[in-house]
Amino acid sequence: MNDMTPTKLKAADFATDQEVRWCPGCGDYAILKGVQRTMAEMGATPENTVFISGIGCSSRFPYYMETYGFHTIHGRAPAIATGVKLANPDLDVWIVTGDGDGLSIGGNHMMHLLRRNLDCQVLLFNNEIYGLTKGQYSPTSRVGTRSPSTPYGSVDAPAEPCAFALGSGARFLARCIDTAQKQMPDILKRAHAHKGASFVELYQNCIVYNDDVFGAFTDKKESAHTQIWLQHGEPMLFANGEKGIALDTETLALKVVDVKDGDWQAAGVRVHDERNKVMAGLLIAMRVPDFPVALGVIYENPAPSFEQDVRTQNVEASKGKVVDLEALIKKGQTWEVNQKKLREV
Amino acid sequence: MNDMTPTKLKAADFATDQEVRWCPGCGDYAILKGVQRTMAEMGATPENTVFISGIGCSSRFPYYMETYGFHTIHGRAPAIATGVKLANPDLDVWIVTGDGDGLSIGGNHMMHLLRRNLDCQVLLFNNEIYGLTKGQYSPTSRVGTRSPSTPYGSVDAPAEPCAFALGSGARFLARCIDTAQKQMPDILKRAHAHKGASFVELYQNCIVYNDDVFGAFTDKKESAHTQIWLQHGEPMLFANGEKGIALDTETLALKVVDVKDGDWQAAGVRVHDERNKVMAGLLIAMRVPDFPVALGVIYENPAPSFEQDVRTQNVEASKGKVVDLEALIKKGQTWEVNQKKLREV
Amino acid sequence: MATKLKDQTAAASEREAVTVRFAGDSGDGMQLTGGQFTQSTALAGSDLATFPDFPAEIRAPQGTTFGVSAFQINFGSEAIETAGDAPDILIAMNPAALKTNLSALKPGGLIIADTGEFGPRNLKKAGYEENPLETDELKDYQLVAFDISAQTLESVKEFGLGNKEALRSKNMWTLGLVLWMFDRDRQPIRDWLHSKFAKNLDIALANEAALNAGHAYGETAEIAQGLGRYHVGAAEVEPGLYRTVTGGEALSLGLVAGASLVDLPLFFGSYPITPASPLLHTLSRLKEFGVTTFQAEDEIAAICASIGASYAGQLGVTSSSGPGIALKGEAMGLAVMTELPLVIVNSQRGGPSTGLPTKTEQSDLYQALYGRNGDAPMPVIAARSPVDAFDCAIEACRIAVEYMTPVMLLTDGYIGNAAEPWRVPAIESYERRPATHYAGEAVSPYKRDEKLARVWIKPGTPGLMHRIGGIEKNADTGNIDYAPANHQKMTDIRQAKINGVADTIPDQGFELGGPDDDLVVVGWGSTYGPIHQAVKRARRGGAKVAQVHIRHLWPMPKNLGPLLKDFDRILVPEMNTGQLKTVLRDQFLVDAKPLNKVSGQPFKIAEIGNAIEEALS
Amino acid sequence: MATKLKDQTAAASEREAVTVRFAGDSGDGMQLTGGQFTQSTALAGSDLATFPDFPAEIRAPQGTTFGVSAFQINFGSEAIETAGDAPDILIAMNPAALKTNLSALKPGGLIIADTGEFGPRNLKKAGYEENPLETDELKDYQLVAFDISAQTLESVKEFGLGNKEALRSKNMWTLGLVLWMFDRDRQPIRDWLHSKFAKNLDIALANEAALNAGHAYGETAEIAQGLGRYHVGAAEVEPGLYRTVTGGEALSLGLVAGASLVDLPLFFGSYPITPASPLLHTLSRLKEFGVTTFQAEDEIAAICASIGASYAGQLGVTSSSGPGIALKGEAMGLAVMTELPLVIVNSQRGGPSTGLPTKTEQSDLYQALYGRNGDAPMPVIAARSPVDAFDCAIEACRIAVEYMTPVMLLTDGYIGNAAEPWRVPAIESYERRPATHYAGEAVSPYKRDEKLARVWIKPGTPGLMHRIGGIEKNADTGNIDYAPANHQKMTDIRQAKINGVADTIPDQGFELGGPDDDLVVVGWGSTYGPIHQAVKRARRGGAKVAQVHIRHLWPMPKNLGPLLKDFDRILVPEMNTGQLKTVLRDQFLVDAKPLNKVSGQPFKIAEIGNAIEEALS
Ligand SMILES: Cc1ncc(C[n+]2csc(CCOP(=O)(O)OP(=O)(O)O)c2C)c(N)n1
Ligand SMILES: Cc1ncc(C[n+]2csc(CCOP(=O)(O)OP(=O)(O)O)c2C)c(N)n1
Ligand code: SF4
Ligand code: SF4
Ligand SMILES: [Mg+2]
Ligand SMILES: [Mg+2]
Repeated sequence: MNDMTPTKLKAADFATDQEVRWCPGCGDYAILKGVQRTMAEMGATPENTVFISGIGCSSRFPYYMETYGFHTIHGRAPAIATGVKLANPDLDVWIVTGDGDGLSIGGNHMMHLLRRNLDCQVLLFNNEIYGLTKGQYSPTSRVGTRSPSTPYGSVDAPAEPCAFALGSGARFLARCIDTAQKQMPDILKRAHAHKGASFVELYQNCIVYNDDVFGAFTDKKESAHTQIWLQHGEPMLFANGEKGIALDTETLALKVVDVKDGDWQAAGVRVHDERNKVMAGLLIAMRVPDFPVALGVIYENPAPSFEQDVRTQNVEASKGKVVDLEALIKKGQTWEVNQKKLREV
Repeated sequence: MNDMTPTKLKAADFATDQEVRWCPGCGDYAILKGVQRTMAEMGATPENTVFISGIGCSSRFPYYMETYGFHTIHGRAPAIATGVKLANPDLDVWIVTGDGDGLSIGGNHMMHLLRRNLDCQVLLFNNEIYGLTKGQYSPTSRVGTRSPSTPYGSVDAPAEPCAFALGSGARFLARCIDTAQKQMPDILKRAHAHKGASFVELYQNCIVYNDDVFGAFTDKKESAHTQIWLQHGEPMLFANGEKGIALDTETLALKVVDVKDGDWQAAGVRVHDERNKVMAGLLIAMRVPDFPVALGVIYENPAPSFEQDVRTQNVEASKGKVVDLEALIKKGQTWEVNQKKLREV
Repeated sequence: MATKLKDQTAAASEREAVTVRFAGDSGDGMQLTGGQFTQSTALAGSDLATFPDFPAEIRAPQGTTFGVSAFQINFGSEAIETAGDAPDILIAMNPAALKTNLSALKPGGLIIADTGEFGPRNLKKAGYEENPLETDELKDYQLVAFDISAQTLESVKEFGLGNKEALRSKNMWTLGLVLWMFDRDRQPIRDWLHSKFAKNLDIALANEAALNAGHAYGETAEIAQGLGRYHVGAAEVEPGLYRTVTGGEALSLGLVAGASLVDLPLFFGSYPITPASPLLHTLSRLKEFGVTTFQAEDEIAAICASIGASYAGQLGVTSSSGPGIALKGEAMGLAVMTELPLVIVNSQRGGPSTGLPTKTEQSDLYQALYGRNGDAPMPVIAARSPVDAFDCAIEACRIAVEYMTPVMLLTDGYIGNAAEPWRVPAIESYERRPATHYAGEAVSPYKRDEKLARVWIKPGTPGLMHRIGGIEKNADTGNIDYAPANHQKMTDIRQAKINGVADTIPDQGFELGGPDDDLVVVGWGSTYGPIHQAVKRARRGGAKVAQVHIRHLWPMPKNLGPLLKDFDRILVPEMNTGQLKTVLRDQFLVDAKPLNKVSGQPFKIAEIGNAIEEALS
Repeated sequence: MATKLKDQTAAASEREAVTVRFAGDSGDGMQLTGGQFTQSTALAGSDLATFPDFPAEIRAPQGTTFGVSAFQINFGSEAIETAGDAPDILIAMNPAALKTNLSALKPGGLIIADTGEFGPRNLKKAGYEENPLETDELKDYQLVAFDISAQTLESVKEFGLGNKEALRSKNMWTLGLVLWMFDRDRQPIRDWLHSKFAKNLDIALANEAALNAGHAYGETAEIAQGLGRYHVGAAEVEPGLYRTVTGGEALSLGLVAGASLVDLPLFFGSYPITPASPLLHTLSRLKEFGVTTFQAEDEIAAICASIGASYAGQLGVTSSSGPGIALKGEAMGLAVMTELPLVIVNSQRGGPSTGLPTKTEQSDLYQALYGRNGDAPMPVIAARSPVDAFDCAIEACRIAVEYMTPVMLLTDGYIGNAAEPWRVPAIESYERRPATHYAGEAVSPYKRDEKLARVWIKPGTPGLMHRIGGIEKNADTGNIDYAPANHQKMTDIRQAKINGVADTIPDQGFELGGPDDDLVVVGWGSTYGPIHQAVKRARRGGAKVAQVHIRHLWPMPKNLGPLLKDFDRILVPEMNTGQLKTVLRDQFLVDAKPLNKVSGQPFKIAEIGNAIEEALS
């Protein structure tokens, strides 16, 4: 007998037959794996899923996903995605971009996508470098970054992707690390579940041009002290519960406090509230060594999504109107000419 | 005897002979007046002052300033200004832009200018509309704005210019109203004094396409209750001192409190601290009727400016190097050919 | 009442065609007046063409020369195709309007001036030292000058409006007078006033009163001596239902019709820019026709969103003017490479750079044909007139979908704003060619049909997942492929596909004349009107001159080369420095001679006429 | 040791020219090896040309065909102008390198293969079912296959490196062998190794040991039988000091020299893109020459910042490749309109869209000449070779400043990466023409000199405050002016100014042949080499064929029209679908016939040779 029940897809079913063309050891591999796993776990439908990217190493991503994919031009993925989603809101749209693609040439589209709140997931692979063009510094590179275009070190202050997103009006912010395979699927599922634009910054190691730039907090040995994985409604604890994040309510600055015997309340550790935008802004700014780096879902505050509002308005505005092309072109003051007269030439 | 002492310039000396071509009653006139007055009061040198604008009604501004002026292309004034300032850091660069010019097409350049911290003043004339192109809604237009391109009302959430600037890394934020001639010169002088990029949002009335859109807080009769003019180090009071801004330290939300007998401390009113970025973020978001609108200098936190760092690096990197073009082109492995041989053709 | 009236009969004189120019301050409502007069002219059965000519400023200061807004209409009993070289009648609502428009007036033409506005302040603002109505500066014209302002105030007195408010009806007073001059029915205007001011009856009535008063003023022969009355007969035209349309309206309707004929929802992504914005405005009101409009953050986002919509299965259309089209260049390349349907509308304006935003020009042909990196062929078609924009839009949609390609549709500021009567076509007279989204067996995304168009697979279609992008793809599999032979093959295919569009376009015909003439005048776009009139006149004068007007600028009709090679003399009038000329010489090696005008103004018939004469001498 | 060695003498054979192709995995250091061999060849006095051909991927997975990196060098005792049609010798470091490069090899050519890499895994990755070294697949070639990997490991044993580390020296071993084949001095390479690995003596020594071992392997005749030894004489060249340069280097140096000759600080605003980025990299190291580099947020910002710098009195230069140049179009119009000096460098690559980023093409000529809105004329010049890029850069700077105009300078991926010997010129042999910033009496910003260049007034200059912008300006006052006559006048001036550049450029000459020949081959840019060689060969064979190569593509040399009109047959080889052809036909009405190749690869001499033969038959 023919078994017609759809079999659940595995991570491997989301891989294409294309040879993956990143440098051996590139963090992109891990993210690809994490995304494919997430797809399988979510039970994503390949044909309803579209990956849209710009240009960059990271933007090669769609070629490796057995879904629909569009590898567009540098920086423009958010704009293309907006058209895709407006044309077909049923599609599940994922944008893959880099720190150069999404924040340098594409910063404007990013801001407007976030502001408009298009329902999609933005995965920004931040390796603090231009990988594809061979290692120039990027808008997220730290001051002093030596690169082919800044042989004496970069001087300009870097952009902070999540702060930029927040200022642009983003309503879902999360962070993850390429190698954090355990946490990644949950974060991506949360991003996917969020209606509206979800902005996910993925710290991604470029082994060739910027190796270990996130070492200060990605090093597994130190991670208990350098990473804090936020959970909504849970106290913001790290270092195996021995430290926590508190707030100085006078200066409105965060501080790390020691937690004795698990009594985080006494230490003044705050509970993570995803809805709190002010806290989100503060958490984003935490930097090693003074603080752990904030990871996980930092902020969520849903609102109606752009394509939904557009669709609704289209429907509302059309209500009760006759769709008659013939009548449309005859609109306005018209007159009839009856007798046949030939125009002279 | 010939009097050679330079006479102090008057506001009128900063006006060109060009007829001003804004609609009668446009808020741009007031801003022009305010800027010209500021110039005179600051003792600005016309030849060292450059006004650079994009395209829009507001961007006509340079034509009316008897200084150097460059009316460029839509959205690109920040990029042009960056070149001007890098080429000649001694020039005093003012950027004039609109909500469309500076935040729609030009949002990316704006973010990078702010992030890099180029020493210049950005005057963003926010009229929440595209004036020059006859009234389409802009990225700052509120939801529901009916305009020629949104006959059924706009659906997308507006950008908040100051929040965007803050998220982009701005280190000086101020707000003013076109008609606030009393406060404008001081605010502009503060912007000018700030080393680095100063972002000044000017609420500007477009009498033709968006008349009175800021009426809720610009109406003079209500202004005591709808405006709060911030002063560093002063308690945040308004309504003639009968109300103030306090902070709920649990939710981190601002609230309006009543001040009895001038005892603002008792009411929990906070003192305005320009250095506090978190407070800046909160103040920016205040909206009538629940809050007064925050005006004046909201945030300042100086850091070395981009063009200065670039210049310094140029000088440092050049130190001790021989500037010999001949030697430069002869660099690397060379060899000498002695006998004259003719190449065949 | 002013001086210098020449004795003249007030009886209606028969005219084949008349050109009237309304000119006043931006605030004087000249565009409205012109529009209503146009409507009235159309209803009277004359053929007509209009030329709205307004200032770059939104509202320039009152009384200034740069704040003058003008509206010209040419109408007649013969076929009218231009707004007229020189007005017969100039209505000057203030000194600035007189100053800026006088030079255009026909020698001996009639000036109607409102003395009420010729006070010292306004004279000064317009740069007059003396009042020209009182010197002999206007001695070569007929001048009828009287206090229209006062007349208007008088006529609306009973409504108790403020002075400023009352003077708003000046334009209706003037319109009333002009309607009298041409013996027109006032009723349609009255109806329009009442519908426009439905919520404000007083204003409607005041305007009506002013209209009637102006008309009555004309009838009072004593006062109106010097004002001629004209009779312009109905034009001889095809029977049918008519309306007036501007190019902007016709283009919008054409896009809606074009999308409907290929059976696709229309996605319109745009960013406002003069003179392209009206398309966005019109289409955003037509949601019930399956139209989604998207005002993007810039032109790049606008075209990209449209590409995205096409990728998702709709018909993406984007629209801008020169500077915005320049920004879209890179993304057009993406559409070429990914072979997605897309229509790009360019409403040309004066360039380069910001140039002259409110003036007309056709200087973006180079950009349309050649303005992309790499070998990126793209069909280009151009509308010749407001009415023609409708058919061109339909044609652009057809080609885009049938060949899976971006198509550039050129129009210009003149066509966009100008109005002419339109015999409304029957939609069923257009062929329906519904697009198909492939949903069959697994297939390469670069599988092509006999026209070399690749399959259009919509995301969402089960079993056909695939990846496209701007990097060169293997001709067979659609996977990334940098191999030399493959790139050559794909380049050849892209070129062959676009060249193949010529298979489905009509042969080039002659508008006037034929192969036996001595000279052919070749044009494209909005020069059609003046060229047609000039050639017609020259032919009447016995000249052996033909006219060819090209809609399909790329690829060109297959017979165009042979057709042109028959001529020794080829004249190419263009509102640019000679861009079509380049294409013709390149493609057909014919000695096409340019006739260029780059002043932001349409050609005058006489300018082309003179060039014809010269070419034939 | 593998099979199929043919008996052959190991004595050095004299060759006029030899082409060697090093091919291996991206990680195998082929570009470095090629570069050092180039240096050695230059020092030996041969003329040479190179063609680095690397993958689009940063580091493709080891062993794959798309991860193959190749470096080709052609050198000889006669003038060498191409990297050679087909290699005489192919060094294949792994199966993928053999697979992808074999078809290019000359019939009977020599293959040197590292058997150590021909294991089952690598064979599979390259798509070989059987080991080609062991079948008769290579029977038409000479094959020398042995375990270079093992030999290398052996040679560096004493340094105690890890296996992976040790194998890194494979390329030096191979280089040693090739140096032996051509009887080259190893000392310069040793010096280079020690300076490169100054901080890591062990690595330097290991590499040196591998180099020596490879050389010694050659000398061991027994083992190296089948390996020919070649002697390639020194080329006959002008006396002088020589170095090798790539086009990228020469262009950077030329910009520095160009700015210096006009006495201006250089401002370089750019955004990284392949293959344009090396300019940014090189210039950012030359700060002591008054160079400011600015990596902008995108190409639009890059050109705008450069325009800003020019406005402020420096020499603004911006640089990109096709897609980035497309984005700059609007801002170029601004530079045209405001008449500011600016150099725009386009390092062309395969298009359209993202296309083939690492491959070469010359398909952006249309874009350079025509890719802007409005009538926006701009000088365009193109470099023909790596060395020529130096002079072209100087020329671009001169024109920009002398005529107050943006200038487009075209180069391409091939020129940028290829190297050739350069007789280093004396800077004083170039004319200095210092720019002047006007600082005199009050003056209109549109006051022009006899060349129609407007005054350049730097902000900061007292008493000369003025406003410029992208809107049309009055020809006399510089104030905004939309008047028709003024726009016509300014359009005419802009055109006349750029046409006038032709007054200061040299007449077009013949590279080979002259007016009496039957055919002229006309080229531009990097096709110079293959065209020159092909024409030379054809002439040797008695063909009456001349060569013309155009540097100044706009405006063109004044005598070019008459020169071309002398010919009945004109052949235009281009790495595009026929873009220069369009210009020649348009401008001169000559029947220029295109010869097009759009494969991402330079022309082969033979391809042009065949076309010449055909054209003459
Ligand atoms: C218009 C345009 N400009 C520039 C480029 C060159 N380019 C390709 S990717 C890239 C930056 C890549 O950086 P990022 O987005 O951080 O991606 P990564 O490679 O680091 O993943 C650049 C500058 C291009 N392809 N197109
Ligand atoms: C590339 C380009 N796109 C579009 C335009 C048309 N345009 C000119 S100004 C403007 C928006 C103006 O809005 P804003 O910046 O808010 O200025 P305002 O007129 O309101 O002062 C637009 C869309 C243009 N000139 N150039
Ligand atoms: S260059 Fe960096 S980011 Fe790009 S593939 Fe290689 S390791 Fe990854
Ligand atoms: S349109 Fe609005 S913003 Fe523009 S000049 Fe008029 S009133 Fe001012
Ligand atoms: Mg990156
Ligand atoms: Mg605005």
